[in-house]
Amino acid sequence: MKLTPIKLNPSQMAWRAAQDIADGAYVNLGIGFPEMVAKFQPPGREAIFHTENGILGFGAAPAPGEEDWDLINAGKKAVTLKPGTAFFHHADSFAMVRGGHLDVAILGAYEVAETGDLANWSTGPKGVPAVGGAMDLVHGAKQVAVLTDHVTKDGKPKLVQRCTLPLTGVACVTRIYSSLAVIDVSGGRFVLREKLAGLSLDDLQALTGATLHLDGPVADLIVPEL
Amino acid sequence: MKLTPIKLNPSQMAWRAAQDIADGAYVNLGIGFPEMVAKFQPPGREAIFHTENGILGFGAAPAPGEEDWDLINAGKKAVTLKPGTAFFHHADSFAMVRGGHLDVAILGAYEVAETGDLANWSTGPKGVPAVGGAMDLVHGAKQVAVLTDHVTKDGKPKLVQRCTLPLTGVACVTRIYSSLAVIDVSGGRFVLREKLAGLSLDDLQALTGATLHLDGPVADLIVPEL
Amino acid sequence: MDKALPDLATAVAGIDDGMTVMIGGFGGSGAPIELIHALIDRFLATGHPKDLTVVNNNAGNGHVGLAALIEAGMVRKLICSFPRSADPVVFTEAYRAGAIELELVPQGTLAERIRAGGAGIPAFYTPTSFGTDLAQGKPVAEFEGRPYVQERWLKADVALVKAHLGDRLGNLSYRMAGRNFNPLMCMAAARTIVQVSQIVEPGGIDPEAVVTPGIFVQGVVEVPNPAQEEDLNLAGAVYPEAAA
Amino acid sequence: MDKALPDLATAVAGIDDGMTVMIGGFGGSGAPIELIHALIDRFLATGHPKDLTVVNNNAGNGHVGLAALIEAGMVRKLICSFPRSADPVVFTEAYRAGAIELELVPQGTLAERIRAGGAGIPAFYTPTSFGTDLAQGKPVAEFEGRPYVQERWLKADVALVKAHLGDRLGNLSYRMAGRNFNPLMCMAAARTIVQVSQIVEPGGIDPEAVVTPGIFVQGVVEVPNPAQEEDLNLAGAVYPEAAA
Repeated sequence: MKLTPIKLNPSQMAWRAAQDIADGAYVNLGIGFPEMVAKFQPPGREAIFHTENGILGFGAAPAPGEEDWDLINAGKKAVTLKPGTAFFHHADSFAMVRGGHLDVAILGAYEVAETGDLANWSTGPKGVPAVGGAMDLVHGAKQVAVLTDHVTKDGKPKLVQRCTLPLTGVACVTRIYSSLAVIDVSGGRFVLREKLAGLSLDDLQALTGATLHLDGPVADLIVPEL
Repeated sequence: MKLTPIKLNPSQMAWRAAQDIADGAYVNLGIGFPEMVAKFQPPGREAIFHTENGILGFGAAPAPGEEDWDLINAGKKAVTLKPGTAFFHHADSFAMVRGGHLDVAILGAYEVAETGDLANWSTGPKGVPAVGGAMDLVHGAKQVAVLTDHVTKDGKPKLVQRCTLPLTGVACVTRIYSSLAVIDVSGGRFVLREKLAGLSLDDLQALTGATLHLDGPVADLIVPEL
Repeated sequence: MDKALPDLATAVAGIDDGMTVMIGGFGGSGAPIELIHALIDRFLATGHPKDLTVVNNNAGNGHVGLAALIEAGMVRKLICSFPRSADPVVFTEAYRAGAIELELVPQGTLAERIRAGGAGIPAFYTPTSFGTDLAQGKPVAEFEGRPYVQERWLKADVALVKAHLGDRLGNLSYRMAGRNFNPLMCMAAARTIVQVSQIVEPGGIDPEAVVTPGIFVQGVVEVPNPAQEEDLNLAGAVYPEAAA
Repeated sequence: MDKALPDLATAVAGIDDGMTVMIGGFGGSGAPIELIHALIDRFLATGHPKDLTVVNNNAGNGHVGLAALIEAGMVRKLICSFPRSADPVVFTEAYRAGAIELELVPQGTLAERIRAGGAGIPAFYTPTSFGTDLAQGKPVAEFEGRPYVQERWLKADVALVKAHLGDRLGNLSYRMAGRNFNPLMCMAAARTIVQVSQIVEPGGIDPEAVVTPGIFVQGVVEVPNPAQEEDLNLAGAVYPEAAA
């Protein structure tokens, strides 16, 4: 480890999120950055990964050229079998999701509100809308975490008082792993848990679109170089 | 065959019902007399039998002493495997029932009304009520047939204008195989299709609690000695 | 992760007074006789659990399994479709004496309510029971010109389930029609405890033939050569034997 | 009873203009490419079927399979959850040109609506989409203090399905995650046509491992070594080739 960087890269955000996943947890990782969380499971812990298209307990990506296109995840990327993998159809898969059987779902976000509202499926009426399993995943998982840059590419806050983009779900997000901080969403408030050591609370607040509340000490957000 | 008997015995009723089951039909037979229908499939026809507890395409009863108590029908009687048997859980089993996938369900009856209402699960507030799968079976099967004595042991009509016992289903019965006649239930009326040759229409009407309508010729109800 | 439990007593240890307990099986097929008897043993030793609400298709037969659970006085209410059997004397006497409450549910509705509980569906509409006494007090709605009854999900604190093979991840296969309500109850309970004839290594059940994926299971206990209720009843068995 | 069909042309013969057609698969896995291409062949030869409403999780990829069906101009409306892919140009262009209607449905709701269609459940409640644009116009109800959206069943005239093994009774097994929507669509269509890699004798699929019992299937056609959509797209394939 070296000096804390200005902001975490996606691998580092994924690493941080992975530290909170308990041994034996059932986890669904959203398409994109959240998929990287699987790579950073701490030694000695065995999480079981669920994918919407009907696999529980799949393994890592196969070597190039070894893909079997009947063995893919929700992002249509090839995965592998592990001892104890199970296959099932889509209705059973979403019974797992909607029925509250997942421990953690980790998703990307366009905006997260202090109310826990999430917007991550549509940037508005332009373009082709696509929702996939996001609206199902935000209901049912015991923890719905978001993995996201703290601000947009234009530097605007992604953590806001109220979402302006079309919602994925209402009052559903419980924790945010951002590129600058770890924040719980609780009782309609953002509660700061960890922040980069090189970043003052005032600077972090300035990059956040709603008030950051404190509830006990704020730890340094420390991650390895990745 | 000999002279038509005064009334059909249960085997003969079951035989008559079996003649109407097409090759390849999916059939659920109620507990009791209706179960006998399976024995009388005409040669060259292969119906597929469904049982509520999760078997499709099972075979006849095993020899005594050969029972496997994990391989039973809805009446908790032992059955056997056949090539092509499939097992499934109760929700899938009743998806077959409720979803309209069965061609024929054949049930017993306390009373059948000319409206198609059926009463076959409760003789009233005395005793322990038990419904099983009857209320599900009367919905979904393309044909819901009843196999029943034409009158009660006391000689009272079981085919009536309106049921007096608690209903199993409303407007659900499509055909009745009684000990005296074959009657369709159509448009809120009993339509006589076949009757025993030795029985006059007036005599049959006297044993029936609602008007028997004619819609085309009435055939003789002819069955083998069984 | 290892969901294997060392013995039956451990398997039933967390079941408390007043809980709703789903018990798999259709008649005797797929009935977790040994788990039920272990629960009775605990009640006889400790006085708990009692006042249970039990969900099962039936109401027990003879004096073993579910019938013995009722006979021991542990069951306050039964939710079932068909409380009759070859020898239903235990339930019938308790019911006539007003010692047990009965909620009668059509069999397909019972199965679908349990699945709904496991699938996060709080209510659904079914044609089953429309116009009958069993629809009394339930909302009715018309869809495409046909009337339907609204039914609610059914969940449990604990499910006691019988499967055939199981692994330490909780993956299960069943044996023939012993499947019945068992996979649904695994989904609908906060804590699902399964007796299996054999615990195998992960991968020991073909991933294509896993009927219950491990996510629906919290504990697995091995019971080789489990008893069949019908065999026990044909032999005139009574549980516990001392009560005979 | 023999549900085996002699060839793909026979398999798709009964699909008429304006029908609702469910097509199995999630992306390319479990997608019945050969059945879809046979349907395109029929359209090119006869001008039918057209004005189809297609139900699929996605909207096709590249210029084969579902994308080719859309490109041929046969699809009036698409009901799906995720009309994006590595190369979604065919759907995207048709959608932007107003040539195809889109009904966007959350993936789990899509699966449950199809299952409901097959199971005779006309409506159910789900937490999914509550408070979002996709719940607009749908009834909302509260159960145990939480709000839910009412969703309706989804049925089809025909389902085109890909399985692994099949027998003449219509029993099916699938291959890994190629299962996905296929077993549900078998249940929800008036007529389910299945391409299988191999037709086996009844009993050739272990009765414990039958995923789709034959009652849900009307026709089975053998397509050995079926194409994978991903392989076709990696090779830059276009269907029909003449259009390339």
